Amino acid sequence: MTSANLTANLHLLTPEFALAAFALAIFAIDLFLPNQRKELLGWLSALGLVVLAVVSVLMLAGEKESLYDGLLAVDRFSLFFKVFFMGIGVFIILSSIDFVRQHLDHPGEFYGLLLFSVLGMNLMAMSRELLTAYISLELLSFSLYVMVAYALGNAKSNEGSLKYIIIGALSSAILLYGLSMIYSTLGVTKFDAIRIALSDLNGASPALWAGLALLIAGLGFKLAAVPFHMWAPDAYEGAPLPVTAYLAIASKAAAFALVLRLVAEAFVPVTDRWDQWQVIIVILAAVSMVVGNLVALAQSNLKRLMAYSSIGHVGYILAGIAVLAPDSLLGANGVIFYLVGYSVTSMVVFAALIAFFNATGQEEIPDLAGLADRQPFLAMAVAVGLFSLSGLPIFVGFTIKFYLFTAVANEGYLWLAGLAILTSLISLYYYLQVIRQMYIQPAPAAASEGAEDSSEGAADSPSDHSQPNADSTPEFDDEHTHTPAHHEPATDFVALTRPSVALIAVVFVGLVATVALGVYPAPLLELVEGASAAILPGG
Amino acid sequence: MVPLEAFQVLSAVLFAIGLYGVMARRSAVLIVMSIELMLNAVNINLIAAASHLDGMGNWANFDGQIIAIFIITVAAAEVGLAMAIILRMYRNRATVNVDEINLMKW
Amino acid sequence: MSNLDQVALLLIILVPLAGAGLSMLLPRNRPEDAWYFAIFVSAITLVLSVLLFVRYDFEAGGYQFVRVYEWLDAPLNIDLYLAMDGIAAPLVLLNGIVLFGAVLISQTIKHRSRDFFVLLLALGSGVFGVFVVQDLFFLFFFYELAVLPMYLLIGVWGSSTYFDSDRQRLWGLPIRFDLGSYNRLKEYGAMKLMLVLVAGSVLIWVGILAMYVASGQVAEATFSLVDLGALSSAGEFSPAFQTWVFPLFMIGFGVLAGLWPFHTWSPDGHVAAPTGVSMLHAGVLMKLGAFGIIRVGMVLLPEGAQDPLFYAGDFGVSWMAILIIMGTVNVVYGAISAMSQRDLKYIIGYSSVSHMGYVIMGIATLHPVGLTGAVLQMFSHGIMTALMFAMVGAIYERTHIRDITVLNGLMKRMGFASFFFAIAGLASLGLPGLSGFVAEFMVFTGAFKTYLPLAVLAVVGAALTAIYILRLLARTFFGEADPRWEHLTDASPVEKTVGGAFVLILLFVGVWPAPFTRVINVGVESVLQLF
Amino acid sequence: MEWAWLIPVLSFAAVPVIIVLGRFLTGKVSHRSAAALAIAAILGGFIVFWFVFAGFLAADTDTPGCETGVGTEALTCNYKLTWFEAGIPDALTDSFDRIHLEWGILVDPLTIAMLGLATFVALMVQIYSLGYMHGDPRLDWYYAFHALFIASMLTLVLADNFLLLYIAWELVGLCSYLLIGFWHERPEPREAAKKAFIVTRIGDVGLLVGILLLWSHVGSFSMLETFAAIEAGELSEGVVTISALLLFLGAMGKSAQFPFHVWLPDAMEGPTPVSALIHAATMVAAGVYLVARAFPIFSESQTALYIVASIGLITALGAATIALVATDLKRILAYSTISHLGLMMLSLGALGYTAAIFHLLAHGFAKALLFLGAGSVMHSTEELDVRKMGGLRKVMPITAILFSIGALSLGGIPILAGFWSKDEILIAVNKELPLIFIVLTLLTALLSALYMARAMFVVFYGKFAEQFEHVHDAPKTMSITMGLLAIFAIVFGLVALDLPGPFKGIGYFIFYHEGHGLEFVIWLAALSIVLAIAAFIYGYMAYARKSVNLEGARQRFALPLKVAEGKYYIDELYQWSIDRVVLSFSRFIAWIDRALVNDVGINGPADVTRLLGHGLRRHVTGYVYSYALAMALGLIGLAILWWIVST
Repeated sequence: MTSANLTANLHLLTPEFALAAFALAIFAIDLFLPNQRKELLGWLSALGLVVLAVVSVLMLAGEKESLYDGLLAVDRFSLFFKVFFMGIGVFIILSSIDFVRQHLDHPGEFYGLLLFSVLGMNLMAMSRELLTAYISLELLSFSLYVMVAYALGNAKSNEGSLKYIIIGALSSAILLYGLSMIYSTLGVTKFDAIRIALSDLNGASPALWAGLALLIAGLGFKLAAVPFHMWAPDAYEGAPLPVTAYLAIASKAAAFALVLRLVAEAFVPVTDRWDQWQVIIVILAAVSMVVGNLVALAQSNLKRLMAYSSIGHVGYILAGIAVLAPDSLLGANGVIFYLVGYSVTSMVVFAALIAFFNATGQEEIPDLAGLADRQPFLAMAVAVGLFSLSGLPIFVGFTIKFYLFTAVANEGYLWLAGLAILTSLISLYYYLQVIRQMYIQPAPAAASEGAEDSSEGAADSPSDHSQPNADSTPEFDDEHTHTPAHHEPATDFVALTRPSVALIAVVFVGLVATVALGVYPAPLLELVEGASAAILPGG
Repeated sequence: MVPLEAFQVLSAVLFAIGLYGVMARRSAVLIVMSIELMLNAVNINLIAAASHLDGMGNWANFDGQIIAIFIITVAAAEVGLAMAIILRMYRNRATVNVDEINLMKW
Repeated sequence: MSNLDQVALLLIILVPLAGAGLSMLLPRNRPEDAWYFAIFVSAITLVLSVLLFVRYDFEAGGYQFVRVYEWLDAPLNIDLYLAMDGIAAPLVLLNGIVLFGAVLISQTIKHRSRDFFVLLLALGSGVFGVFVVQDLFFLFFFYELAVLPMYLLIGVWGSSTYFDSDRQRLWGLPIRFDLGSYNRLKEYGAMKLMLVLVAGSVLIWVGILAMYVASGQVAEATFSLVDLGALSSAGEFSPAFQTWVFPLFMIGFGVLAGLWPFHTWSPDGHVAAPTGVSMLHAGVLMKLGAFGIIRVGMVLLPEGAQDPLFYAGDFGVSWMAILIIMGTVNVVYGAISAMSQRDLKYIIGYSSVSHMGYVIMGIATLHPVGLTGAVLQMFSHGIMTALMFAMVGAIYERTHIRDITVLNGLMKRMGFASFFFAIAGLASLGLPGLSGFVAEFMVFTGAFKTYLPLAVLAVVGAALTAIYILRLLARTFFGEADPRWEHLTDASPVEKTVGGAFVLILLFVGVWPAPFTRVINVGVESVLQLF
Repeated sequence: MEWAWLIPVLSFAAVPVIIVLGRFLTGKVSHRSAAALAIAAILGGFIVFWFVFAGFLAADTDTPGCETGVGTEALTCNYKLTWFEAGIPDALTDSFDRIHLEWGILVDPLTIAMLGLATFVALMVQIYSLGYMHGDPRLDWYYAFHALFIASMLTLVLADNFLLLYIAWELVGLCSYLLIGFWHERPEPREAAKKAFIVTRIGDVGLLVGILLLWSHVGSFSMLETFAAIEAGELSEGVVTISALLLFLGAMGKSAQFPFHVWLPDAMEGPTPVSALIHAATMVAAGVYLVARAFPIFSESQTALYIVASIGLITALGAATIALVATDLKRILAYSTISHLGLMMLSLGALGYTAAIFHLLAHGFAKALLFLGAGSVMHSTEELDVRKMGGLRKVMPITAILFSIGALSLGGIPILAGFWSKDEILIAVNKELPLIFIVLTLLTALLSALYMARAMFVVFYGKFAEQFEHVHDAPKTMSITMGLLAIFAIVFGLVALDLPGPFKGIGYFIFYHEGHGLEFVIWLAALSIVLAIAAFIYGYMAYARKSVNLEGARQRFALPLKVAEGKYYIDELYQWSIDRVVLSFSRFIAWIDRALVNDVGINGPADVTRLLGHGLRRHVTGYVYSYALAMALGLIGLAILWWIVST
């Protein structure tokens, strides 16, 4: 190992440095803004992320460098994910502005933490060494722990965060223990060095198996793969909705970016000698899709439903990870494409749910009853999103599933693809239950609406209480005073307030992307192919 | 010189004790402490490995020590964060007993 | 005109899809606008489908109007490969007709009518797509697209059915079994329909992946039906492989074709659906399943279809033999079930199950005449059942009753509706001179040459059809004018138009089927060359 | 002769015109135009028939399209037109891979005879209906159905291939359904129509199966080709027998042979002219026609002939006994029809081809006359129960005379048509079948004369029933048509004689194998004459003069009488089996479908999945330490798995 110039090409990290500085700047600006102007921080953060994304593309397009003697990689893979994460960041910020104003304190830190977590994700996509990976992962996780707990007075939020951090810390211990075992048997922690060590290895020792098992378990937590998934429903349910969205979309994608690079650079090239990792991941994938989708059947809380459903989706993506192959880009393409498609679709669903929550303060499935009459656009968005998640055309959900499952089948795991398709069928059932509430069930009459609001307020902590009504329009309040009391109100429902422009924009862009990527994914797939070619030798 | 296996066994035992603590303790604070124990097990493992890597007990590879230092730092931050959240829990619910912290389940 | 030929197939998919998209821009509060616009769009597709059918050159045969649009290049190699053959041509025409009819009949949809037509048009687009694509990916894409809108269409605009307790003697013995009071909620019907159909498509999907993987082992992996077909005829797929993949397609598509015992979604779904949707669904959508068995299963896996799995005596039992047995069960079982139904729509629903049995039988005969009959039966049954649902819808709209023990003497008040229904009923019991006879007769012919005992059973099934159809006609339409129906009005002009047009089509096909058979023949011939 | 297709097509063409006109015209105008169109169409057909007849008599084997028939020396002319094809057009492998369907007509003596009968009776009935159906609100539909009915019947007799025959056959069934149930406001006609359609449909299953069976061995639907193949011995004897019996099944349905006869008496619920048409010339004749048409098939199988004869005899005898005790005038006639159809079948089974067709024609004219007479009575008195009638000749003399002619003719009184044809049947039966057959046939003939005498004397003679004081005789349209039919009923029998000219007598015109002249067996003829006259005399004594007391006989034969009055309880048996067996079975299947196939087979997996989900969700306990435990277990599991995989 020759000593390298550790500061060479440092300029390639400009976006990361800038992002860190920008996050700090947000903290600073927060101090100077009056309370009613805190919204500006959100817009500013979003704008900053957009600028940084553009800068990254302009600066880094075509680069393929290793920094810090191979700790970080600047290549098409990391660039792709960088832009992707910043994009998610922008959308999450835009959809949380209203929510934060209505429901959360300390907006400045919220946006700042969010920016830091984006930084963590970017680094995860770049890192090519276990410790670096761990530290970027913790940067993301710490931000998330706080964000999950952000609804200060809300017991659920608090509880979710507590469980999240305890299990998170435990899993870091496990991950690190695995790292130490690998280090003690192979003596290296860089991905490509692990690859070389593995290919030279004659018979792996139990310590190495244990180390790799621990490593995968530690990452499994981050992915929320069964059996390391149990924190997910609680954290999702407890977290404020935008944070739930963020957990479901971004943190998962980042973890997968990390796993992708790890598996592709360290394990895949030695598959012909050493393919046990495939079996492990296949098992995790199979169990995840089955358990996630089955348990989701029994849920009544929207966030929890999405949590379990995301566990199911993790199973699908893990199946894609398992079939990464040295000579074919199909698997890697499938995984990345799936991540993008899944994120876009989830973004639509979550943004619409945030808008719904902003207007009503409700998040149980039956609360959605009659949404198609009360706010048709949101209902349509949720329906499209859920159809897409269940893998029906013309939405992106179908295309990504088809692509990914083809990749899985193509590597000889037809049964796994079959299982994935079957569990997609199960998922259709619970997604349809939600759609049924929105489109088929009649909207609640005005009277019961009010009753539900107050009962929920009583159960919740004071900070959440009566928040939704504070923002409601006059006619919304009017409905509370006179109470028509029959049970099949075809026309007699309470129309919801129109969501804010930012939310509508997010939903609309998401919808367009959902359909466009479902119908014509070729341009995106070209980019995806570039990204996967950067991490796979065969590409 | 002490063989590497000895350190590894020590580390494994320590890790197992920590893991047991996480599962057996009911106080959130003690659980966090148990996790710290596990992290220390990792550190022992790392440093021992670093010192044995060339087979002679020489300080040939510094990575292990560096990693350990990082872990200590991160663990400190983690504990701080965890304590803050536990504190918040105490304020909200007046308990840190994880048996009582199950509003959300199934 | 030749320019139109170039893009006609693309247009016929895109026009309804674009129509669906544009409909969303219409104002919500003016239901008529959505209807007019949907009429406009479906009229275009009707014209296109007629044009395609007429311009299909049956002397040249093969695939025509071929256009290939690149969609994804390597490694998946998916193209939007459009082409129409003699089997697809009448079905495209059928969909054009029924879609137009369904849109017209849906005049009465006022609640969220815009959404309704968006979904209906999307459904139509999916059906057209399945018929004219030559790529497994897109075939599946459009197949799912055709299924997707059904949930909402039934769930939102459908109706639930409630059954009173109905204690019956069994075999005339002093044992009574209580059918109990039970409900068939529209939510249930919609959910079951959706889940069962998608469960079928699970099998199809697995089959498609298996084909892809298998093709990758001998050549460049592909989803193209054309390339896969070439590989198949070159004998690149081993018989063992074909034997296990064929049932995936057979059952998977069979579910949508109402194959027994996976048929129960069909009566419940049809009953719950609003009129226009029942028409499209029973009329066209069920044909997708049968079409899929031919286009995918038989073309790609001929050996899997006909190689014996095991021997019963001297008779080698192949998947096709199993299929024809199931089809025969469909025919007889559907007819017998229909006999004891009281709900008008359930009778038609079970009769659809029974009639799809003829289609399945015709396919499974692997006989040129039988297969031609099957395709013609798809067309004939599509028109006939759509007409029946349209008229039942008209009756239900006015009476809000579908129980044939309650309805009576409707002929007096609703002459036109009754007349149209009666004609459709007669077509369904295989009366010569109407389309049903020609098709069923050809199926019988094919079956007689191949599976004689089953063919006899199928003929008996046709006689059973007469029993329940006549019972229905006698109870519901004939008889004294009842004062309860004094207020009823006869079919509206729109309903008369649809009914009259459909009756004329039934008559035309019944009297002069040559324009259809000569087109179907060439398609069937090329399929059967593989066997 | 090629223009014979015009005969049905004229009437077919009238149907849509009548229906469409009926939508645009109203009231009387539409009725008149409908009647005019239908009558004009059938009149046109009748005229064309004479041209065809003349053309046929003039034709020989040199005439285009004509040649000597299969299995017979009779001239057979065939003209056809492609309808459609299916299957592989070039038929590379063998001809079973395709079907080639044709609109074709076959003109031979049998066809000519049937054409004549059908067009004439239909014409008479339609004119008669002008009076009988006067004022019915749906007269336009009535005439449309009528036209369709007769058109289908004419197509049936003209068809040159089995498929076309089947098509027409089914259309005849449909029209009978529509016409029997024409007064659908009342439940009885509705039920009767349904019964007629379904019962005949059951027979049709046999017919269709038979046709397809023949096709699957011959490769063609053409009758001539099929007959040629059978004559050439290409089909095994078993196949010939089975297909003959299957065809006969269809014939049994249409011709109301036991046990499919039940629909026919009920069919009396239709308008009386319809009954006349169905029973005399069209529907029921179709079965006999079919057997005659397919005679080359039947004649190849002794078994089939034997069964045909037996069924015919059973039907004839059974129906005759019921007719003797029936009380409804139309039902007496209905059972008489069944009985005579049985005789025709018997005759065919006894190789009495000529006799059967001759009897078909003779019976057709007489029975049409009788039905129209009964219709006239009913039209005037609105009463059908013979027990309430008596001496009606006083108020309706024309009807009485005409009805009597019909009854005497059918009863087999010499010189009248029925005598000649019945005589031929007796000769055939005597020649071909065992002794028991001829004995029972003679018994049937006796009964036949007896019930005709009963009907005639009870209604028109004897003590006048006072309540019919103000009843008038039939209107002109009705009496003229009846008169014309009566002429035929009287003189038609004379065609049995050897005549000069191109038409040498029926034996040289309609025959199987070869023509023959009048046959006459003195003892048989004498016996039948004696029986017939004795029956009528006895009838006069018992029913008109009441000089014979029937009470004693009634009491002595109480049980057989009851059974006969109960129509041998066959209807009840059917009713029971439909209610208790078929419908129960159907309900059972429906229940299976719901409870087993759906609720268990389809809902079951869904419920299991849902339950699984509800059970599985418990594993997320909400306690953070159990999450840690799960992680630890998962970890150990992974390690073990890894170890297993790598060793």
